[in-house]
Amino acid sequence: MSVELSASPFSPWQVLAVHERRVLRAGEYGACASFVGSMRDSNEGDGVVSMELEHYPGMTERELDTIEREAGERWPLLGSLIVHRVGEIAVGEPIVLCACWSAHRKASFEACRFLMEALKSRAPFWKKETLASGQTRWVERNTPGY
Amino acid sequence: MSVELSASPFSPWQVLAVHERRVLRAGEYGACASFVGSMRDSNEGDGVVSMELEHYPGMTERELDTIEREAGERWPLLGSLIVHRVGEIAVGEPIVLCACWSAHRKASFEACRFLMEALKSRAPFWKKETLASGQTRWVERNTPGY
Amino acid sequence: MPIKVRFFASLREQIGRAELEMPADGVATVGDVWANASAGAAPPADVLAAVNHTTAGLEHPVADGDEVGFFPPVTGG
Amino acid sequence: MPIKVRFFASLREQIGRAELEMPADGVATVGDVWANASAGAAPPADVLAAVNHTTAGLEHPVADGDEVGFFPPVTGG
Repeated sequence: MSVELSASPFSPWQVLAVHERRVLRAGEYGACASFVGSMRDSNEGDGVVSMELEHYPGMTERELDTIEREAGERWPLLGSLIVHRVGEIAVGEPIVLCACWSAHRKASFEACRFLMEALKSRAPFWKKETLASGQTRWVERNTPGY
Repeated sequence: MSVELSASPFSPWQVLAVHERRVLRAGEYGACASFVGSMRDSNEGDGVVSMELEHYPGMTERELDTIEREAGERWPLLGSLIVHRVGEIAVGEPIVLCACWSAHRKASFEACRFLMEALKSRAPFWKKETLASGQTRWVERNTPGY
Repeated sequence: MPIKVRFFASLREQIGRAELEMPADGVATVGDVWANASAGAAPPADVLAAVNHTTAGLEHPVADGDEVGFFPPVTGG
Repeated sequence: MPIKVRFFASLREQIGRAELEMPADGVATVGDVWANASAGAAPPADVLAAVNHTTAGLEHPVADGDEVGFFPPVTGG
């Protein structure tokens, strides 16, 4: 289990490769489901050039830890990982990475999706977009996950 | 859309990084769900030391193409990828990689899981395990996916 | 020790400050903290709160030294 | 052109050969191909078949030059 907030850009595929090699035991897990959320260049019909991701230091880490622990209680996971950007984010950059390892695919698929939905509904993060027009606005709601 | 059969080991995270950089447009996709299936060192209570993955040349590629096209018709995908090993596989090595990119997470999660379930139920692959005892056996059935 | 109050995101901008402190005297719940901090203005319908980094409703009790956070619906991920 | 018949995995091992060819005369369906290739033995209950790389049932018609594959349930991924 691992939760990380990153104030600078991260490479999700590299993080996954390193985490898997360092923390998981090859031959034990048969399944890894992962999700990467990245910053799009448009939202609700407007061009977006950058984003500020605000969080609640202390509470955010605590909530992510709780969400990850809940996933580990509900599914037989061999490992899991959450990385989330904070601060200023450029178009195309990864925002969030979730991954779950398990013996068989069902648990990893379901737990990975659970992590993302729980994170998006419960973890204290807030997005403020800077539009192509120069205007800024707070993102008011998430896209539905189901 | 991309389907590949690989007769030698592949690094899923590197494949994802390269494919994303070469084929996808950063800023267009906001979501990438992926799944990696790897070879475990035990199955149904027995130690397994290696596996032979047989396929039906021609038909396997065709079925994977069909499955990927179906996913693209059912969900608004910006890209997808299937890589599957064939031949002799060692413990810990990746067997299959599926990934789907989309604007929002729902489509990528659902399409990625669809690819895996369709592949496991329809694509002509057969696993023959070599056990720690030296005995070989054909895998008779898949673990349930739902 | 006073109660520490923090505001985040659009709520912070609306209120015009990120944090403040208030004495715990006469402040029994999260709702009291809000009323005290906002000079009696009603909280937004969708406001969320946390006491010591754990989500809490407006009826949740508060005590000396607690940290109370107020924020709008979350939009991460 | 004859019909090309291929067997895979455990079925190939049971039958003891990977492929064979048969004349199309008197062979109308996938089921006929099986009967012809197996000297009349009934197909396993869970056998799968494909005609020209597309999944097909035992009633599926076959013609000169077709490739017919027989195999057990798939177990990839």
